[in-house]
Amino acid sequence: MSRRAAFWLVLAVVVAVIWTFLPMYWTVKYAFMTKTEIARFPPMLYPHAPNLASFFNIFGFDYTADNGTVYKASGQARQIILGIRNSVLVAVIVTAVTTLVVVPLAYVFARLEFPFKGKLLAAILLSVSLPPVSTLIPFYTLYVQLGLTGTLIGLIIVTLTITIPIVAWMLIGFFRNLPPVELLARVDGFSRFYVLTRIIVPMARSGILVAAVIAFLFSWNEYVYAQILVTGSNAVTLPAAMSGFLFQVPEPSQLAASLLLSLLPPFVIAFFLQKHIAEMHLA
Amino acid sequence: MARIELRNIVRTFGGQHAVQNLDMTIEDGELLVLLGPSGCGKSTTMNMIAGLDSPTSGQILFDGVDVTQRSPHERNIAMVFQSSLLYPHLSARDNIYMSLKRSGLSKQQIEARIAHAAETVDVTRLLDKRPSQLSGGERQRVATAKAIVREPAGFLLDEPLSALDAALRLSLRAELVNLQKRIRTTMIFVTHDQIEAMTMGDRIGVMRQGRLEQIGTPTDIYNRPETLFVAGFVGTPPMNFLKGSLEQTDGKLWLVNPSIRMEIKGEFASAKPMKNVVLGIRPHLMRLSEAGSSALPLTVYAIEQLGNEAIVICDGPAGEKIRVVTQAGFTAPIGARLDANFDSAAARLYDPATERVVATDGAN
Amino acid sequence: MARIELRNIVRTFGGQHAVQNLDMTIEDGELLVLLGPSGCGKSTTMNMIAGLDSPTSGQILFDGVDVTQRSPHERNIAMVFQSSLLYPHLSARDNIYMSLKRSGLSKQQIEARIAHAAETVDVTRLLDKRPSQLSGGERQRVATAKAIVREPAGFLLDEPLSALDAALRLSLRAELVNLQKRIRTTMIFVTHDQIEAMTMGDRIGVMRQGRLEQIGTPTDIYNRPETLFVAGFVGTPPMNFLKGSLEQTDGKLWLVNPSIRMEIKGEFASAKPMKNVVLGIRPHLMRLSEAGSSALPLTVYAIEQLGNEAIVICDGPAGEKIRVVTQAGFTAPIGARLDANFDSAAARLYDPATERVVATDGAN
Amino acid sequence: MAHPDNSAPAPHRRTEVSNLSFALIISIPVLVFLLIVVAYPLAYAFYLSFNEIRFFGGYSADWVGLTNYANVLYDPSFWSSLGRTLRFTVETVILTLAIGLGLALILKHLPPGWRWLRALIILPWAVSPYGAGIFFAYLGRGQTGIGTSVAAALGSDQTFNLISANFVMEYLALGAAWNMAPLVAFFLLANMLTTPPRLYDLAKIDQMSHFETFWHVTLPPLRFTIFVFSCITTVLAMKTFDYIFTETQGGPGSASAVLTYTLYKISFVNLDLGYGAAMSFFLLAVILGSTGILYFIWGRKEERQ
Amino acid sequence: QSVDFKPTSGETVYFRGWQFRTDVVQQNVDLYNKTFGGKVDYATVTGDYPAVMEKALIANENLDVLYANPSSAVRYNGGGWVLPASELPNGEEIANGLYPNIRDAWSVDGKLLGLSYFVSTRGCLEVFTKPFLAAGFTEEQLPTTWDELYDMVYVLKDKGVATPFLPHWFGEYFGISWAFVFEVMNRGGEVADAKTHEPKLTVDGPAGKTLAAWKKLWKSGLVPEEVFSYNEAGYIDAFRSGRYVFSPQQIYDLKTFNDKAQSGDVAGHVTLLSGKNQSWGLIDSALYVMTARKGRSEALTDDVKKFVNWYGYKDQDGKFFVADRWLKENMLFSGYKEVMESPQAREAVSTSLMRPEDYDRVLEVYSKTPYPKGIWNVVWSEEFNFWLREKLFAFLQQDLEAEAVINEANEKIVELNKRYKI
Ligand SMILES: Nc1ncnc2c1ncn2[C@@H]1O[C@H](COP(=O)(O)OP(=O)(O)OP(=O)(O)O)[C@@H](O)[C@H]1O
Ligand SMILES: Nc1ncnc2c1ncn2[C@@H]1O[C@H](COP(=O)(O)OP(=O)(O)OP(=O)(O)O)[C@@H](O)[C@H]1O
Ligand SMILES: [Mg+2]
Ligand SMILES: [Mg+2]
Repeated sequence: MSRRAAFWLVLAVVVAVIWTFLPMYWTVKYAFMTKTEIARFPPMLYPHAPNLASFFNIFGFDYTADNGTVYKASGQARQIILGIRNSVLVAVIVTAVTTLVVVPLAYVFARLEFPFKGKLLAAILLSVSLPPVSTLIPFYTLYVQLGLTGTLIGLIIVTLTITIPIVAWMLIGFFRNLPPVELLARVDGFSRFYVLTRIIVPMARSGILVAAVIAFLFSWNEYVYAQILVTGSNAVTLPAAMSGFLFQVPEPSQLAASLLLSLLPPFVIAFFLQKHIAEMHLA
Repeated sequence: MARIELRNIVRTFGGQHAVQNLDMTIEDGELLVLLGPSGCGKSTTMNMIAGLDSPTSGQILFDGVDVTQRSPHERNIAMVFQSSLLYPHLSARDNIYMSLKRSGLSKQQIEARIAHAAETVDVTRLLDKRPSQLSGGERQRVATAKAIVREPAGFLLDEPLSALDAALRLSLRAELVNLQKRIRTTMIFVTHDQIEAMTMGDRIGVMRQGRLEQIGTPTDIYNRPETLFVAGFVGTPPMNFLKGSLEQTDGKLWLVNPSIRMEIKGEFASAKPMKNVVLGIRPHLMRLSEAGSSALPLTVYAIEQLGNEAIVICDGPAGEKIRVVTQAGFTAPIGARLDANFDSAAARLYDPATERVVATDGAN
Repeated sequence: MARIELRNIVRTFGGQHAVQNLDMTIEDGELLVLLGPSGCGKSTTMNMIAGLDSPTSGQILFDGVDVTQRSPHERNIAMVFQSSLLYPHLSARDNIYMSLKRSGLSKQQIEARIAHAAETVDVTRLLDKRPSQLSGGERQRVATAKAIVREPAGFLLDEPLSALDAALRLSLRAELVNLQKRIRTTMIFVTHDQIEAMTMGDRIGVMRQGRLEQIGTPTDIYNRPETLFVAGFVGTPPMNFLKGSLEQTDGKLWLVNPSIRMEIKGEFASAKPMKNVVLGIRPHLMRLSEAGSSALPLTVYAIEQLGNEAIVICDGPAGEKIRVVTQAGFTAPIGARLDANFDSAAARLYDPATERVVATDGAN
Repeated sequence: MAHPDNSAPAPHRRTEVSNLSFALIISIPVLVFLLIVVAYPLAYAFYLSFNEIRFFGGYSADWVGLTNYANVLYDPSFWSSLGRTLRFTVETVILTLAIGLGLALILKHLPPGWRWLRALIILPWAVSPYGAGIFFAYLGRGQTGIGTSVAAALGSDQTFNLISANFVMEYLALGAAWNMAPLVAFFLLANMLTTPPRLYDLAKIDQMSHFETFWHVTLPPLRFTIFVFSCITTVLAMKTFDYIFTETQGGPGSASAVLTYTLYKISFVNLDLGYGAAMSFFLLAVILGSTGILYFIWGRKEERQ
Repeated sequence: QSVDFKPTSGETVYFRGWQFRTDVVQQNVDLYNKTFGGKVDYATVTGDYPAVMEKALIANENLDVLYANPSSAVRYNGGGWVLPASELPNGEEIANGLYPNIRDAWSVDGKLLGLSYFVSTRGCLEVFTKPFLAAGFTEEQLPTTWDELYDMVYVLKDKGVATPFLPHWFGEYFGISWAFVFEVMNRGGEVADAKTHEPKLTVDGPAGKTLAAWKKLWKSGLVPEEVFSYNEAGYIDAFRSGRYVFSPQQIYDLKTFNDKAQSGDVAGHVTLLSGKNQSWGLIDSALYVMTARKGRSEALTDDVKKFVNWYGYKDQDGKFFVADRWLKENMLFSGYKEVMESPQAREAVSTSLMRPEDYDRVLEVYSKTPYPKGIWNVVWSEEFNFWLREKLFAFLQQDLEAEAVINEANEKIVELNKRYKI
């Protein structure tokens, strides 16, 4: 790489990193600040005396600062802990199901020509398009009748209706770029199913992993339905539990702490994902 | 091990015919070479036989059974794609292995087969590389190994040797023929290499613009081309053509044009007189002599030295290019006048209107 | 229009040498043909000259200027890739147009050039198709058009004609040479086709396993191959080799082996006696006669009919394969005994230890 | 593309599972699932939209025909909300794609030792929309925001409020793009990595500039993905609710009251379910209409390739 | 004392609340369950609480007891989803224990909708005394009416205080619209008639004066536009930061502002304006509401009543266990006279103030706080509230005529009355 190119790349990376982290940092720093510091004007660029009070509080522990001030445990702790468990459950199940369902679906739409393709695709698109606000109440009524409110299974079902179409749309684009190895595979005597599972899937592994992560994040972050369907139940998810720090009695520091917490699993996943993306270079 | 029949196959792409009314039978165990100019529909035909593409109309039969609707894997075909298509994410070995995955062979057998196929095409030391790390010729050889490792009902090889040097080509050619004869498998082989076509094929099918022009043994195709196109296409350098008319005098048939008048002997002696006719004669059947004699007067345009022989390219009397093969080292100044002689018994006559060979009384 | 010098170029891939100590100069305006077996490093060399790949060590000079570190941009090279690489989303026309984008020509000029280039390679009616809609040969021709539409400092053509039929090949070959001579551009041309190499190249460079074996005019390469490899690689069918020892008697030099004893005449008559030697003789310089005479005794193994000639493949006295070119239609039963004669003045002697030609007193 | 019979439909069916049946086997269960979960509420909403629903003083549903739909058209708050929705959507789509593409290019060019940065860049996508709303609310407000903080660091005592009625939609769009762009970037990156590297060689031989290389080599294989994401981002932007809800609550004033927000008010605050349902069908129509338009002027072109 | 708290149905009582000191609530519930073998299931509902609860009610979800602001409670009642507290066996006694103005606020058609959770004054005028004193004023000079307040704001401005006043103009549903309502009422006006719900805003009355004062304030540039986009957290933080001198805030937030751990600069320096000459703010309260869930067994309904009685009124010892605790720990005032007027109350509250003497001022403000019954004890209250919110923003941002706004507000009320047949 030439010196000039390297300079521009470094500059671009710096800008990208600032762009990525500044908005998060601005709130997440509150996790380490007291209410007083948060309220200080002009706002502080960084916590001058960082403390971990909020992290203790959201898990239900009091925290005594060096100066003796006691930060009381949050009453939301139970919800947060439940929320973490439920969010992990929902996200894992949704991710698994979405990936299983969507990979063949996307493959079919990306690589095969068949009648009604456009129409079927449109039907899927239609379900992506529905704004939750418009069907929330009927939806809720349906769920009450089926006894699905306040249950994880109910939340999983509704989350699938979000992830499946979106991830499908994304994967279609990905599959279209693969080289035409089906020709080869079919001459090698493999059935369509085999071609899909043993040839396309390994080739598209990275794309599929990305898709899985997307499904994970969509369900991990789902909030609108969660707040309607599972708040106030044992099936509460982390986003719903967290929002308690936002409404009614505001706790910016605890909100920031739990937001930071909610970022950790995606962070871990993203970290492992990027290795797979790098692997794609070989193809 | 199948007799492959194509019945009136048509394949159009957006209205344009890539293959037109193709009727062709490849006998069980036969090696058919498909020859034809670029874009004439060879690969399209292969794809349809393999079941990768469906004819717009027409039928494909394997051993008399209509397989037009059947999937590739029901046809049991091994194929080398023109583009040496390989799985990009697999090593050469695994690429070859994919062909055997469904074979039901034991692991050892498979390994032995792969080793043998790799040996045959000389890629043993490349087996662990991925396609992107192979040279063009190496990729082609791996693709070939992938095909020959199987024992299919039919081999379809679409220019499998085009990126190889002469020596390797020679040996692979022999290997392929040997293999085909040994396991008596039907094979269709696309090539643009005349020598390959002549030496390998039990029969040669010459295609042009989606149609089959002529199908026959190499000798037939070379010595008795039925259309002007085949005559001009097969043979390096190609056949020379002279225009003229056929006149009958003294019960003899004469080719007449402003600069020549020669008696037609042999096969065509019994043809009918006609106004326009084209006489074709192979360059190596012509002999050069100094200018001044009675034969075809030529002007030297260029001389190609091929090492073992030389090709003298001349302007004919009517401006047509006439090539004559002569011994290596032959020289003559550009623009020199020469004369050429040939035995009309070795020549062929074509009707320029139909582009087909002129009818004779004798069986043709 | 550049003199291209390669100085001690090395290129390794993961420890393996693809190109080794390559030293080569292509003169300004010269047409160099690169010949060599599959995987010998031709494409790698081309890539490095174009600047697409960097040598592991060594220098590349254009007109004496070191361009090793320069980008392809700055080298002004037109190239046809072995895989007929084209932009998949662009029509043939736009693919060709991309080459001229930076030329600063007016729109009309560009159009005229494209039209002319397309005409030259006969793809005019395909200009609106995309690469995926073209046949293999058509793609290759578009890739060629894309190169010749420019007037670069150098042309690098990596097997640009490999997927074409003989006739088209013939005409394109002529067009390319014509173009190169007309605009006097340096051109490097990779081919595995002997005829192409012989007829087109001002000089031929023969590569083997990443090294340059010999570089010289076609006649030199054909008639005076300096290594066993070149001798065996160039020429179809390849040179025949006889093993033996060189003995000196009566001031004359003899090749001796159990079945033959012949006097060495010509160039090699002044060589030193040596224990092991290989004599090479081209198949078309041998003549067959009935068995019984004094010359080389052979057994017929196979006969290849090529239309204009026949190749008789025989087993030699020591089991080596000996090929003899004879007239078309020659027949003999397989296993028949034949004898072959040749003029030893036309033969070459090689030292099997060094694989190089045997030194003589005369200039070699 | 992939299959030789792409440009012309295969005239015959195969005995093996045909393309169609294979496609149906795979997609029908999914479609049925979606149908049940999505269609029932949709149908119910459709029914509601022709009624006037009352909860107070006892539940009642009076059939009013198309009145609700007609009323929507006469409702100025519908039109102003729609305007904001469109503004937000267009801006979000453009910003998301542009930033996503930019990030993808950066990620692609990272030298091997720096690849871990990819894991960082995707992080904004890990933030839920409502989280993003919180982030950008704190970031933008004069009281707590970056503008004021930086100004103070530079010695000014001015406050800088980024959530102003004048450009709140732009600010929201920026935040939405921040949230969404990494995903786009990753998909584009995945696509870029499947482009044959040799094409870049070809571009070099053609002496293309960086931009031309980008345009002719990098971009074409991305175009379908970009199209897909234009659709997805359009849909998501039009559906956005929680993000705006946490960031501005439709404010300042009603400067960011997009259609979903207005719908929320009608259905959840006013409990005017019939009217809300009718208006939501307008929103649905707008969403489908705009993706439809995208498809017809753009997507079809991409699909043909 | 004859109340029996022991549940008999064996079924679960579902109790849902919003997120405020949920730990305390949980402890209380646990205590009840332990003491009486109850099966009360408590959980917090986060997010847009009234909307979420309304949906649960519409769908007839498992929900027995919930929190509600009076305006929501009135709506729930309008939907027929509420079991009024009057129907408790000791309903009358409970009603009589409340301050009359509060009982009035929580009743519809003579029915008491729920039991006291908390009562507070929102919009009580609080002052950060430091800058005020620094500007050369004494505490005696603190304004006592809205007009005086505005005058003081401009004086402070002239003295170089950049942001003397943080108006109650933030973006929540209890933000700017409430500000208007309480200012009108503090100035002696009324938005709508308490009985007939007829509109009563006048251009030359309190409403006109309020809007005129607002416009002047907005145009003076003393109020940063960002206030419009605050949620409650932002609003509290803004005052807590010490940027502002005056601001209408929750009365119980006096505790927050004077708490060193929560509010650095302002802690110990925040007091409230006296309510001698007028009231400040309005009643912001919440009740425990029982639902009239369909299909619930008689026995369970009884259990619900028993639990609510214990939780929202007196325990087995006749003590206001929950209410006392709220008051002591969080300065949440109660609607029950007995709770508020106890010495423990004074003691508890005084510690949370700038100085103990402020307690009298608190009680003074508290007892006078008005309640906009005309627009809140009516099912369209939230709808009007949202409309008003947007209209007021528009009034400031788009510089609308005060007269037009007042007329439109009146028309809106008339229209809503008509639509809901009131
Ligand atoms: N990227 C790579 N990684 C590893 N090995 C490579 C790579 N590219 C080329 N090689 C090896 O380098 C050698 C030379 O390759 P090159 O492509 O130059 O051959 P070539 O002479 O062009 O052959 P062909 O006539 O078959 O195209 C081959 O053995 C090949 O396997
Ligand atoms: N997918 C397609 N869409 C449109 N035209 C096509 C398509 N595939 C092939 N063609 C056209 O059909 C004709 C026959 O193509 P085919 O590939 O069979 O030629 P070929 O005989 O194999 O030629 P070559 O020797 O150059 O490979 C060509 O003119 C080509 O342009
Ligand atoms: Mg082809
Ligand atoms: Mg090569």
